[in-house]
Amino acid sequence: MKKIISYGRSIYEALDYCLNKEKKIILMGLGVNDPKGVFNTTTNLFKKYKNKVFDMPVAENGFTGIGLGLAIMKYKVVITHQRVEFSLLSFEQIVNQIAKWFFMSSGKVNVPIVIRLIIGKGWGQGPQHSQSLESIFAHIPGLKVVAPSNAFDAKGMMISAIQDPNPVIFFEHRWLHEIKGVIPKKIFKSNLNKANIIKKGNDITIVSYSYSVIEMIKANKFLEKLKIKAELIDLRSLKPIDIKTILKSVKKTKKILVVDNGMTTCGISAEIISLIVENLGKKIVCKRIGVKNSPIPSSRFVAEGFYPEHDIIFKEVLKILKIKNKLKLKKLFTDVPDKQFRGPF
Amino acid sequence: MKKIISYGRSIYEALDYCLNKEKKIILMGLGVNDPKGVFNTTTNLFKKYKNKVFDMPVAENGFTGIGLGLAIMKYKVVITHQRVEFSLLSFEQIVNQIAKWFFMSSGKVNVPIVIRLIIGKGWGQGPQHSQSLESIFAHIPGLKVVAPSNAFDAKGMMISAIQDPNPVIFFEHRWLHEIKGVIPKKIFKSNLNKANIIKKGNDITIVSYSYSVIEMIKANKFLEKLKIKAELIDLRSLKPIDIKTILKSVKKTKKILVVDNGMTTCGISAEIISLIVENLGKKIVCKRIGVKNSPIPSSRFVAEGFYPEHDIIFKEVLKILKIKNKLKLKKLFTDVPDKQFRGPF
Amino acid sequence: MKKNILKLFKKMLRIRMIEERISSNYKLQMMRCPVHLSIGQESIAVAICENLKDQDLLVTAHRSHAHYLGKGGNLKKMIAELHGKENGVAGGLGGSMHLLDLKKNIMAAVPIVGSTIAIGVGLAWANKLQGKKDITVIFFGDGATEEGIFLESLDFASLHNLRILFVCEDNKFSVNTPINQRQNPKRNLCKLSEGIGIKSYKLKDHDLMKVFLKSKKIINYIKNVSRPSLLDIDTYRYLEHCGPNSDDYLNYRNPKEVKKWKKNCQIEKYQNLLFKQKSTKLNDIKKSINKEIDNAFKYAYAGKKPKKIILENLIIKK
Amino acid sequence: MKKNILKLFKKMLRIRMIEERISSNYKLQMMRCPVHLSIGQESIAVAICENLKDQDLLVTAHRSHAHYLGKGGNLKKMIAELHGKENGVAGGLGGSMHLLDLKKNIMAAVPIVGSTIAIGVGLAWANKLQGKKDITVIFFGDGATEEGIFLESLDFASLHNLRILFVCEDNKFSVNTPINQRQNPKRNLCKLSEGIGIKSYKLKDHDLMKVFLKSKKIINYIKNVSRPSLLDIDTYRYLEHCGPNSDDYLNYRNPKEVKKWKKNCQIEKYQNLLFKQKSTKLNDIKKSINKEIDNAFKYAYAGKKPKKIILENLIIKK
Ligand SMILES: Cc1ncc(C[n+]2csc(CCOP(=O)(O)OP(=O)(O)O)c2C)c(N)n1
Ligand SMILES: Cc1ncc(C[n+]2csc(CCOP(=O)(O)OP(=O)(O)O)c2C)c(N)n1
Ligand SMILES: [Mg+2]
Ligand SMILES: [Mg+2]
Repeated sequence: MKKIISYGRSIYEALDYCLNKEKKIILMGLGVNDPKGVFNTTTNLFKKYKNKVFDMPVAENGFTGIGLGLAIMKYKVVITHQRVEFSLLSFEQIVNQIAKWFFMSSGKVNVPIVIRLIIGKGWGQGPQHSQSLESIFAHIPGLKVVAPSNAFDAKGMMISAIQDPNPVIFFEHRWLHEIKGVIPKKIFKSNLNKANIIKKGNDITIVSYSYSVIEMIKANKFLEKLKIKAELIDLRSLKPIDIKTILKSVKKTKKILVVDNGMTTCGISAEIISLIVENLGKKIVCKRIGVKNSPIPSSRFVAEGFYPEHDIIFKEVLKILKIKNKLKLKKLFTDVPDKQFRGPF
Repeated sequence: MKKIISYGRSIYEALDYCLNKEKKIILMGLGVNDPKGVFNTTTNLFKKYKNKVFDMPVAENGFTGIGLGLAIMKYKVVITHQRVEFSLLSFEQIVNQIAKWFFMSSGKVNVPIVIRLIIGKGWGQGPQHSQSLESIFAHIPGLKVVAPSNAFDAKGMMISAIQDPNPVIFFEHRWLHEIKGVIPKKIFKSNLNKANIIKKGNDITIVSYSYSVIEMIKANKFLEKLKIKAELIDLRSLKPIDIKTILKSVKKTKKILVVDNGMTTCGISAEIISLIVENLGKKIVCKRIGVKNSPIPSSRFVAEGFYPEHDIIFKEVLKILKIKNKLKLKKLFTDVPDKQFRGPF
Repeated sequence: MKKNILKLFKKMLRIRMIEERISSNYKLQMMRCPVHLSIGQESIAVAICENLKDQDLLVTAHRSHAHYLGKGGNLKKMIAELHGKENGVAGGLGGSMHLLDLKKNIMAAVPIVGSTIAIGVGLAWANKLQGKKDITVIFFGDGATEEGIFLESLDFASLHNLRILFVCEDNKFSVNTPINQRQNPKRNLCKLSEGIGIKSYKLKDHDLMKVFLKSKKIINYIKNVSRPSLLDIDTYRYLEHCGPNSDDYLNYRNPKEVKKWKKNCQIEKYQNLLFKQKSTKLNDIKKSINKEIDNAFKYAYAGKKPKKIILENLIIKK
Repeated sequence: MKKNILKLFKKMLRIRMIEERISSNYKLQMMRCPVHLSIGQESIAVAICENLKDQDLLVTAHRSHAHYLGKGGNLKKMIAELHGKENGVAGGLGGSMHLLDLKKNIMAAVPIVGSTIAIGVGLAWANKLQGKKDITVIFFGDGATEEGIFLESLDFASLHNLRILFVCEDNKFSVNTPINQRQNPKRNLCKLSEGIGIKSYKLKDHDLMKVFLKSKKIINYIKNVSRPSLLDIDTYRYLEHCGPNSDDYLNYRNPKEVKKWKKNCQIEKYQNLLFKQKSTKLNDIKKSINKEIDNAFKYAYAGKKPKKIILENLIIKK
């Protein structure tokens, strides 16, 4: 039995399920009790689960340490940030404490913490509300980092993340929340360390994750028109990276374009390319694109070109395959996730 | 005219020079007025330059924002952290504010800030005092990141960093402070974006930076015994990376080992390898090693193997060159920088 | 005195009308950036800025329009900024959340809660180091006082005897989260701040003239004694936290509370005080403000898109 | 009463002797990790921990030995930890800066200044959520009260009515930086904390029995009223900030101040009070403590090096 729900609703259902199932669990963060419920992912959960769901003071560093304290006391903890940028205030707790607690206590204390980081984009959010920053978390040992791109993965991975004994950084892209997908009616879990081959193909491997998967799929529609058969991989897990799946694919296609959802410098894409080269030696053509290595301007007139959108992906693939571009892609303003969107967040 | 001074003294002299030269300059940080003077890099400067050198409350995030305020008012600002870990408390200010200020103000306001981050190692400092973390800073556009490995570069690059109109993250490895080098008696400056070829060679390129350069040079002594001619490159600047110099070298040697001073996952080494592959295609054998992707244990008995020390570099090179190891390297405890060291920091 | 009141009223009215125009024009989908409107809270910005000199410095946060305009920030360039145009205050790169006008010493607005508090302290310290007597005003909300950087900043201001006026606009909400979910009722901001060694004052009413007179006194104290002070003022925003609309339908605020504050509307209060009904003078004032606003929007519309080449030059590369 | 004093004195003496042994053995270069000795400050840990039950929780910072020992932490395993051995409290992975003993509810020591304050609040919240009445004691220094997380943590403890005793050991220094370079003399920690809504008390003397009696009262209040409290106690460390030696030669502390505090040494004071000169009883006590310490070091020496395979299992991979 299947149903169609949005990514945001998937998160909601996963939280609802875990809040109900676990005796010791806390969902916390700015706005979790807000009627808007963190883009409808937590709406009214605090009414249903008294003493399990708490709005927070504007004190990210403090409440992250407090979350760690709960986890030490065997609580499962889910922390929510409406933008990844706000979590930087708690970076000390995440990097020095949470990521290392299990190790530092020589395995005596697990800290089951999920930190939800929402990536912003569009509608003029500008330099401080539209960064991705996945790779700085992936750099830190002790953290698992995931970034599902669809409703199915969102639900399964959120449940797995909460049930995981160790900290998981859970990236959600704001532009995914409204996108619908088919998921089983029954409860299910998903691996936190497996990439997903979206589409098989022999000509080139394209790897991406989070919202950029949507752009990759869009780009592929145009590639198909040119009879190009790309193998599309949704990374899903950024740490650990499921390098086996990627290696298998590139052994076949011999070419890869990594579409980074964040910036490329020391990014997830750099890690993937390095892993390929180290494992397969000199056999594969590798290329990466990602968010421009720059702060993002607010003005919609110029922000657009800063992201690896489908037209850019399309062009890059043609370049790698040395095919002359015959299609002209027409793009509308790309500062909104969909036509219904009226701002501001 | 030349003289021999330590790396730490070089930093001192650079600070002394700039404090004297600039009318509007502030040196600030925990312990800058301490008689121990941040490992003897600031000793008594506050007496010499009243109203230019200030010790700080234990409030890293606050005083970093305050430093930004000074910079907006056209002060040159040097901020000091005795361990890179402490600066994570100010990561929001560094990433969201300082790195983006010039861009956000559409070029109206430059923020000339140098942030000195000291990397710890050894003597059981354990998980929270011995991280490197260079790559998370290098990931952020708007920051320049440098990590000199010797007294000459330390002085020249510190002066250039302070005179630079934009923010520079300046990594100093604690184990470099006592190491002496030859520098000109006259004031000089150094580029912030140029790698340095320490030694020419044709067999393999080895790239490293910061303290790992010392280990690379040690390893090379053993390689020389085997008649292996490695080209040794000291990266010096981690952002931007002087990829030209590296490309030129690997075009010749066709093989590279990148010795990361930090962890490899999404690390500086991943960036270098990706740049090589993107630029030179399938021609080069690439390998990276670095700090183990794990928290660092305090116990000296096990901490040792966590760093890319000379024996490990040596073995890796032989592996790449497919040469059987004939030399046995004998190592003593490696939790001290030198025989004189008696702990604790 | 009455002339003075009129002057302040006009400024307040102007800000209200500008914000209302932003609100009504927002649906045109041309100001495509988040806006945090100050409607309801204008009296504070106007009253305090009236006591400032041009040289005095100002920083603020996401809800910055009233502060920017109160301190004399350029209207045209602000509207252009909201439209993402090259002729905006930040070349369109910042949008509403990153206003600045260096000519008026409006040094920064930044939407990360609390961050400008420290930056403002740094500005004030720079002034002190140079022997300048100008003061720095730092605006922030009740939510921002929960951030650790608030403590760190006040501590430093106190330690170095900086000429700073900290202004907390306590509208009882952080986004839609009421203060009682964030702070214990026993918390007392002024006492807290006094514990840091900073003279602090509470106003339970954002009455235009009360704020004006109180802040005048405090600013004199700051200048004379060369010490920071804090002023904590109760106030209320009328519209949604972010965006152009009302959000009363969400029911996160007690309708009685909303009503109470709207009854205490400073525009209405001083309008009634200053003008008879159907005052032609008032109409003239409004007309002239409307014309100014029209012009500002025209200026914004006429602005060019930012050039990519300029952007390239703003990326620090070397 | 006298029996009680004797008991407390013994504990204090034991900690002092353990720390002195660490200090004198440090030169053997076998305890290769940073140590922040509590010598001079032991009375506080002993007096407060005496009022705690085993179930009560404790967290502390870098200067943790006295707290760890005061709460009953395992001595052998602590010494082994300092030697980096597998039989240490954290398998040798943490060293002196990361002590814990879960059997005694010593939940964590962490050397990032201020970080455990929030973590401790989280522990206390977990207890409250489960309806447990145990209290949590959080030890920190004067420097830590300058970190923003201090405000954020106290605010939360106050908001949620948590049973927490915050203990500030005010030794007037952060590393070698005196308090007057970090805080305005007008700053008043108790007032600040009261502003957050937390009952707060100052003791200008770390007298063993004064701290004991005061903290007893406060802990009763915390339990009865279910609210946090803060106790701020002046104290002094004798040796260098980090390491086994004296650092008086650096001259960062006023020799008069040092002398004043050493004259107020709690060990000497209560030794004089309890024993005649050349007391055999005192000698017996010392002997037995020395034996315990000898054994602890033997235990540490006999410990194995941590196994690499164990380390591998501690790295979160999946
Ligand atoms: C560090 C950080 N956390 C969270 C947010 C999200 N946020 C934007 S505005 C705001 C409200 C802050 O409340 P307050 O300071 O009282 O200002 P007000 O909106 O009421 O004027 C919040 C939480 C943010 N921008 N920055
Ligand atoms: C966040 C952070 N900043 C700086 C340091 C360096 N440091 C180690 S101990 C210490 C002193 C803190 O002083 P206080 O809290 O008074 O404790 P005391 O050493 O006096 O017991 C400092 C600054 C640190 N460990 N963590
Ligand atoms: Mg508010
Ligand atoms: Mg202290």
